[in-house]
Amino acid sequence: MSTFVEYAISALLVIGGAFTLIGAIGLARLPDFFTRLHGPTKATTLGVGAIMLSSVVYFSSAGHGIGISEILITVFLLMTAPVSANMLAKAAMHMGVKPMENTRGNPWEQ
Amino acid sequence: MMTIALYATIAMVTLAALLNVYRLIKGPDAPDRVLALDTLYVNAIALIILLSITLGTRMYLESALLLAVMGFVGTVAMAKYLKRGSVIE
Amino acid sequence: MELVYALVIGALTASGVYLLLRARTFPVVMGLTLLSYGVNLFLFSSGRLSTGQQPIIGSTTAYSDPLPQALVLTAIVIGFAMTAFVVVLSLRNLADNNDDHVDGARPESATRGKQDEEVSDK
Amino acid sequence: MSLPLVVLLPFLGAIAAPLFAQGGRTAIAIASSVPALIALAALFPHWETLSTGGTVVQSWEWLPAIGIAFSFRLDGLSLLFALLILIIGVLIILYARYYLKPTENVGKFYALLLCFKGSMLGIVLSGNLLLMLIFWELTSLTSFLLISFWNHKQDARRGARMALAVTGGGGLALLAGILIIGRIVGSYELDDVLAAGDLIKAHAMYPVALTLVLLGAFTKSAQFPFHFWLPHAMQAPTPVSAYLHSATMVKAGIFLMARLYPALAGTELWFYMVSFTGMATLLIGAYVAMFKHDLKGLLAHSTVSHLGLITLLFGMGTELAAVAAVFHVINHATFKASLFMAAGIIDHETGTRDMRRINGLWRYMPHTATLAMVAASSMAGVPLLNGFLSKEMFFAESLQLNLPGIWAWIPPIVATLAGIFAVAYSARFIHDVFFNGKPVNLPIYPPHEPPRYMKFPVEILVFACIMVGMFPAISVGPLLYSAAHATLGGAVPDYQLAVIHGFNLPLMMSIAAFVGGLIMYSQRQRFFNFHARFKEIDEKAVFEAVVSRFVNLSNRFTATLENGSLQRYAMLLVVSVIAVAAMPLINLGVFVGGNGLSPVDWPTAIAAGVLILCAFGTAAAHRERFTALVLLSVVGLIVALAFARFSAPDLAMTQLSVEVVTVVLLMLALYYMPSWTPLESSGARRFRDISLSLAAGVGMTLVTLAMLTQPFTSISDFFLENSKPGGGGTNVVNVILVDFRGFDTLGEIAVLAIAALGIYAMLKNTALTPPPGDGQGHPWTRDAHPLMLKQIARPMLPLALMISAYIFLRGHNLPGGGFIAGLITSVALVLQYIASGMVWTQDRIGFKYHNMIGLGLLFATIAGAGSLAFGYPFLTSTFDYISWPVVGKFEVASALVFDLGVYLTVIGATLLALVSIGRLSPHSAIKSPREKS
Amino acid sequence: MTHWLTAPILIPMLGGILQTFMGYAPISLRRTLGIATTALILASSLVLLALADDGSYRIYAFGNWQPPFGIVLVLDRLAALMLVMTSVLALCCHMFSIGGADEGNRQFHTLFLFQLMGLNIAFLTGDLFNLFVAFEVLLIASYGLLMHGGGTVRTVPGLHYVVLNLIGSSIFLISVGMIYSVTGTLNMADLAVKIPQVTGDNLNIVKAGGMMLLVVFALKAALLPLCFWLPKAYAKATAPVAALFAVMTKVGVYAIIRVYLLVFGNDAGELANLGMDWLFPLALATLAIGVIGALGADNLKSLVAWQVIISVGTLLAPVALGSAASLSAALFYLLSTTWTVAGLFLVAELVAHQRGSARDRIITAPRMRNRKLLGVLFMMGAVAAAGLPPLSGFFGKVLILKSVEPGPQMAWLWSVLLIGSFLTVIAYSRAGSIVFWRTVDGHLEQPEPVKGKVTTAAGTLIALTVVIVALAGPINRYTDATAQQLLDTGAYTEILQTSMVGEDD
Amino acid sequence: MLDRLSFPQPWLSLILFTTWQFLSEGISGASVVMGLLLAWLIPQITRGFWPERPAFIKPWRMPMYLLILLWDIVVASFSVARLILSPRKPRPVFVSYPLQVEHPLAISILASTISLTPGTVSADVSDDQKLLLIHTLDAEDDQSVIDAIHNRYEKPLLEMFR
Ligand code: NA
Ligand code: NA
Repeated sequence: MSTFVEYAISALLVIGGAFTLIGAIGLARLPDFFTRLHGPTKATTLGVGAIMLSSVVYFSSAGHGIGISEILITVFLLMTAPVSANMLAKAAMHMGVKPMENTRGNPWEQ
Repeated sequence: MMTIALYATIAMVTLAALLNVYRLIKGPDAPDRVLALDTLYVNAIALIILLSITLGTRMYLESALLLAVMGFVGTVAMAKYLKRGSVIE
Repeated sequence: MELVYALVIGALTASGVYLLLRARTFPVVMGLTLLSYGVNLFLFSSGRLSTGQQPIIGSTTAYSDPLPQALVLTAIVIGFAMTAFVVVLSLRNLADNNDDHVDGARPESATRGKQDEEVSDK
Repeated sequence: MSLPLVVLLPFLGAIAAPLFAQGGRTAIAIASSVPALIALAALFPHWETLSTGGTVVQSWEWLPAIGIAFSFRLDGLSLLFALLILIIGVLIILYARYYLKPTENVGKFYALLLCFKGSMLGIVLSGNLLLMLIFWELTSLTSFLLISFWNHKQDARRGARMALAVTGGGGLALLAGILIIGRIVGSYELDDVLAAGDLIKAHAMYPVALTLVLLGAFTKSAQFPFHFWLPHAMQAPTPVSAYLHSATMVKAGIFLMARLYPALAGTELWFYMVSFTGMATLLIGAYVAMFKHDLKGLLAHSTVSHLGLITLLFGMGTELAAVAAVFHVINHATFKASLFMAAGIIDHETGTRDMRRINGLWRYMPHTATLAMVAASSMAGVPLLNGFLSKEMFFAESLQLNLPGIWAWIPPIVATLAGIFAVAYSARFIHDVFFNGKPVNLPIYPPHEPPRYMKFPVEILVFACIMVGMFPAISVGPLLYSAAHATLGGAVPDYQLAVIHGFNLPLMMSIAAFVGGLIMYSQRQRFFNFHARFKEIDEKAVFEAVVSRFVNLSNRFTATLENGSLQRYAMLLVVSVIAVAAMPLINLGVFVGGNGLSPVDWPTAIAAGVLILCAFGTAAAHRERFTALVLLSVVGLIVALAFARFSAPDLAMTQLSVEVVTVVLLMLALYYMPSWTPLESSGARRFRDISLSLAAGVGMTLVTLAMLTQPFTSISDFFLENSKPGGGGTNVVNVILVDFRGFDTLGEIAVLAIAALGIYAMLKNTALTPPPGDGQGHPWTRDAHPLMLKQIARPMLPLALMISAYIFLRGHNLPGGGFIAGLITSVALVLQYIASGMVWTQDRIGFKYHNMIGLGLLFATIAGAGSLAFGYPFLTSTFDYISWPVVGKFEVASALVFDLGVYLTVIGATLLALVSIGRLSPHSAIKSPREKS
Repeated sequence: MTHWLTAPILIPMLGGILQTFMGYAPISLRRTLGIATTALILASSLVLLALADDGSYRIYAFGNWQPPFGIVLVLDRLAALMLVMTSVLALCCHMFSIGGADEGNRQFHTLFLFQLMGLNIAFLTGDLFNLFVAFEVLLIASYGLLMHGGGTVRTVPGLHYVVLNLIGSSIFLISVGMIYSVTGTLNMADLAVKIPQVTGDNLNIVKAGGMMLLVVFALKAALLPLCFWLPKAYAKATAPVAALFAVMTKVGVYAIIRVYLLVFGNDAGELANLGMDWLFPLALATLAIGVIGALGADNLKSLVAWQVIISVGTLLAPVALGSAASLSAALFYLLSTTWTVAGLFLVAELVAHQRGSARDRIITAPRMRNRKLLGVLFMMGAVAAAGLPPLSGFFGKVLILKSVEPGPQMAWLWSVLLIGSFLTVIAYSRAGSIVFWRTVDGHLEQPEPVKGKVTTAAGTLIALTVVIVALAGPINRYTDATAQQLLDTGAYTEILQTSMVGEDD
Repeated sequence: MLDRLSFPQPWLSLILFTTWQFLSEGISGASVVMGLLLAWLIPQITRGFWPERPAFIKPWRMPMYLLILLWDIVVASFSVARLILSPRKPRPVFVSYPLQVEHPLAISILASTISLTPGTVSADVSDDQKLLLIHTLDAEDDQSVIDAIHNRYEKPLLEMFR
């Protein structure tokens, strides 16, 4: 494994880890449900995507061939995260979860 | 180098998972919990990938694929339950 | 590691048993599920714990004990079938007795909401 | 062959008799008499042997393991009883011909009577104690049915049950006694037992055996304190009372004492137990008989008294007393049977048995009156009648008892006292019924003589009373001798059968009894007044009260234990497990075994911590159901991760897929359930449950820890070595599932299939009303099938199918396989249901889940059965690498077909279960208003 | 390796599969095929009985894998006896069910046949984990059957039954894990070889596992204090199901006999006769509780359900004693009591059918139809159940009484058994006299008269009690031989040396 | 009948076939055969689930769209990360976005795109599919959000789906 590959993998890993963590921090500290929804849909998805990429690089460089699984997972996450978010937002609006005070506009009646 | 990065990443993802658990337990509303669970699934995918890299084996990647599928279906089902009651009707 | 693992099984058993002893079907079902998690982990570990020794020939140098894994796989599927059945039975119970108490409708449940009332052991 | 024939004939008759019921009462009576007549003829040839003290034994092996044999034995004693049973039996049949009304179920009556007769003959002719016991209990059962012949009468039913309880129960004691005797002797054959008297009496178990046997005898023969059933058995039709309760069944206990006399008698224990019981019975029966206004009641208590007399005689233990006892058996049978029949005639003709109403019958039925008076005189002990003879012998023997000091006076005094009562109640029977003024308010008036042949049996018996009374030596001498010989097991003492033995002390006692009895009767009103001061105990009511008290107690006891509380039952189960596992676990020397602990990594520890937190959280939050469910999901997720962490990729995948299906299932159910559990358990209850749970948890922790740290070898090396060469796959877990232990898997998919079919069936007609909104009162949204979800669900189906195919095909060599593939497909289909609804999806799925389940099971079975054709056992797998042009080399394994069966079953079962629940939803058939077609 | 061993498993399996496809076929076809399948099972069981009677062990190694590695079926006398007992019972129950009890659920015959499959696997398997699977198969089918017939009365008892058995299954798995974690094997013969060699702390682990397994079997067998779920569950089940359930507790008894005589038997070293000192008093207490329950029963089915518990106590007491004589006696009694109790369940159902709203409750009601026939059947069943002569129950009890050696155990067993019989007689005579004789004036809406096949089924089971008496000699010789075979564990472990197909001997 | 044997979803079949070749670790005869089989079989099985043919007019524009999207996701993540980590309180807003695309698939793609890109999550689609409710994490005014989405994403989609 070349040093460059190793650097690339390391970078991807750390970036992935960082984004995953940031997504989680968002989930933990943002003030209301609707704002919290943003962290996982974006940061976490990207973070895991980066880790996937590092895995693809790692295993292909280790001679295991290009892993389709990781790519499938990433595509899958990108496809599903908005739907999950949409469904959860609908659920929250239905349940009358209050947005934070300074939110402009209103959630719809469900 | 890579080992350090790997361990750092594992630490970050684990921490992320802990934060998710915090949200999951704290709530306050059901959608928060489901969201946290969904995120936890995604974190778990990351952990499985990291485990695979650590072990140098691809034997666990399909588990990660399944995590993605199952996490999604679970979240959708829960969300639907919350707003509609009947998941399958 | 073994201690951590053992504590996990203990916790699963304890919480499972506690829920089994509840008076409503839903907690009981959850208790059964928790208990079966504990049981599956226990049965699994009867072949001892190992890391990265998946019993796939050629994928590694040493292999963990595959037999408990096969047993647990069977146990998981059977457990699922049983859980499904008991869940549906709970629904039948609810439908027949208009109550989700494990002992069916009880006269006391008319006064539901009265807290700290011993319902099932009279 | 003749002896078993004698026993068998009545039973055959019982089968045949009802066939003659069509022909009227006469026909059936004749038919019913035939077996007895044949039996008498069959017994006759043996007389020569018996008259010289010989025995006839006819025996066939039956169950040597139990020690029971078809062994029949005829000696003087059994002959005597057999004759009583057969002759009186025939007379009873004749009598019953007139007694029963044509409208009654005559066929049943005669059948039962014959069954009883057969059982009775069985008792007396058995040469094996266990065989005898069988007949013994059969008499209890048949008498139960006979007493309750008029089962529409409450008294009859109760009397019958009481009789059954007492005599049947006594039979069980007798069984125990016999088993002990058998164990001591090593055989149940009478010959062996009778020969082993000394052995038995010297054995440590003798007191127990004796007590148990006597319990059997006393209950059957209505000895105090078990006498109470007999008077109440008088609810039976009179022929039954006459037969069972005077001549035969109650004599079975007496017979038993006589039969086992050589084996058991002659000890102090025997003396005290038997004679005192007899004495008490003699006195109590005689006393109570005096005060009965019911004709049959008087006779019944008199019977009790006479049975006591006979028992007392046996208890005395002298040889002469035994002879007297046997003699009195004959005499009592004759006069008491005739008295019962006379009472039956009176009842029949007047419509009542109440002596306060029946008076002066002499005028209406002099013939019957004469017969009854002779028989009653015999009962009273009037000279020249047979009752006198045996009573004299009894008085004589009562004087011979070697009791110390003043105690020696007690037997003669009791005997005389009982004699006084006997004379008094006999006098009452004669005077109060046939004289004493005019009848009072008789239901049937005026009474007249019964049909001619109804009296015939009475005449025969009364004739016998007189003949024996006047010419004892000629009439009954040989029979008595042979019976006494058999009873005593050899030497018969010198005794004289004379009408009168001269003026001696026994005669004085007789005279005293006679005078005293007449005085007592003349002063009867005083005695009645005296007796009336005591509250009469209605034994039947007491018995019923005791039984119903028992029933109520049992009822309450069981209601307390079996209180219908699952919590209770589950608690008992948990406690049982903790209790049995605690001992070995406490004994664990070290908690950490030889292998020690391996190091912990932080992510695992944290995951474990989260799991523990969420597990406890689920328990703590269980009342808030959805929250608990989310926490439960976290637990499931971490369990899956744990499987991956500890080298089990197949398990991780299975767990993940099952987990999500389970959660969907739970939410499907939760829809209809309250979303919140009320707080129902008291603090104490929760404390108890928490303690139990913690005990269980700590126990499991200790076991796991000990287990994980012990060194270990298993059979698994075989699997690792043979997986590839023998099973054709590198995924050992999969090869175990489809090959090494494929049979487990077959069972497991059967479980899945049955569960789904059961669920389907269970929900078929279930109606559930879901709540209109969620727990906080929000009505459900109308948006059943959100647009985005629907749009993403569709492309996911082909994608998931491909992943399933991938997971399925690689399963034999890499993590995966039929289960996981099946679950992925199922989940993809579930997503369609969630996104687009039942109707939409169902329309597009072109198969029935039932058939899919069947097909899956069939595939698996056929794949397993394929090897049978090649002579290999079921489930023997085969695989080969086939090389095709262009395509190249690839593996074909029969196990893959098996796995395909698994795959199909999993899909069919999972979806059938989920869809069955989904179908309950009121919306399932209705399209949401937001739905675009 | 004869393929006959798989017949009692594969026949119901294929029959059950066939039935799943036939959900919408005419009921007459389903019935015919169902009965035919059950009859075939009986036929194959009889073949196995004939095979087993030579006293040898026959094994069938699935997949041609040498034990202890693969799963084996083991046929011995005990297994054959259980198979025949069950299939005779099943045929009668199945006959009864086609009188109409199978309607209202298209899956009845499927569930019924799968239940038989589970039972037969349990009797034949020589593998501890496969025994678990067999239990699950028969349990899940029994859950389905228990709930069969709709109505609300059986839901709660059914729920209790299911939940308790699910807990039981968990305990079973824990026990298997504990035993495997020490011995590294699942084959019972192999366990019998390895358990005596266990030492140290492993001994305690196996001991705890073994005791927990005993609790599981005790739960299935309905031993005190784990018996209270049974009466209501059985009393509320549809008659043919309840009758078939007569064998369910016997599976627990069978498992105790099989596992505890073989694996923890006399030769098990430190673990010899594990748990048997607990079993004896508990069995007697169970008997006592059963009698009390029977006395307090307020309907015939409850009465019979408590009789099931009485039988369990009566059976397990001699099993706990473990001598050849007591085992033989227990097996003889097992045969008798199973059929009798099942017959009584069916009779109770027939009675209930004839008595309008009074059903089978022990209360006064207008005179029923078919009183004579039903009364005779009930009485015979009661006599057999109470252990009175001349029916088979008596011989079973005498054998049990005789088998115990003098001493305190004998005193206890005799007292409890005999006093129990006495009270049972009272219970039955009371119930029978009220139900059959104590009538009030009144009009019953006349139900359809009892059908021939239904009566035949019930009558056959009751009549079997006479057949047992007639064949008592041969049966007793068989049970004696079975007991001898059971105690000779060395012979059982030789199955590990069986050669596979294609191997040289 | 012939229709029964055809490839009802050629695009789907192509995707499936290609994916299969990746999944099977190297192209071989066996993987091609199997891939063809699946590419035929799966669309056959699932044909009922695609009631209407997707109304793609210009599918070749899709890759470009996806590339833009991928880039935006990366950017989005950074901006969201900054927001999450900054102590400043966000200024969230619910925006009702007037939809011009009509095809349900197009709406879904747009909604997904919005969710994956900077600071916006599609919360709901109105019953009549004319409005999209967007929750914006931090925005000055509604109109800028609407314009940005319309120009960057909806326009290309409008061209693809018509
Ligand atoms: Na009078
Ligand atoms: Na966005």
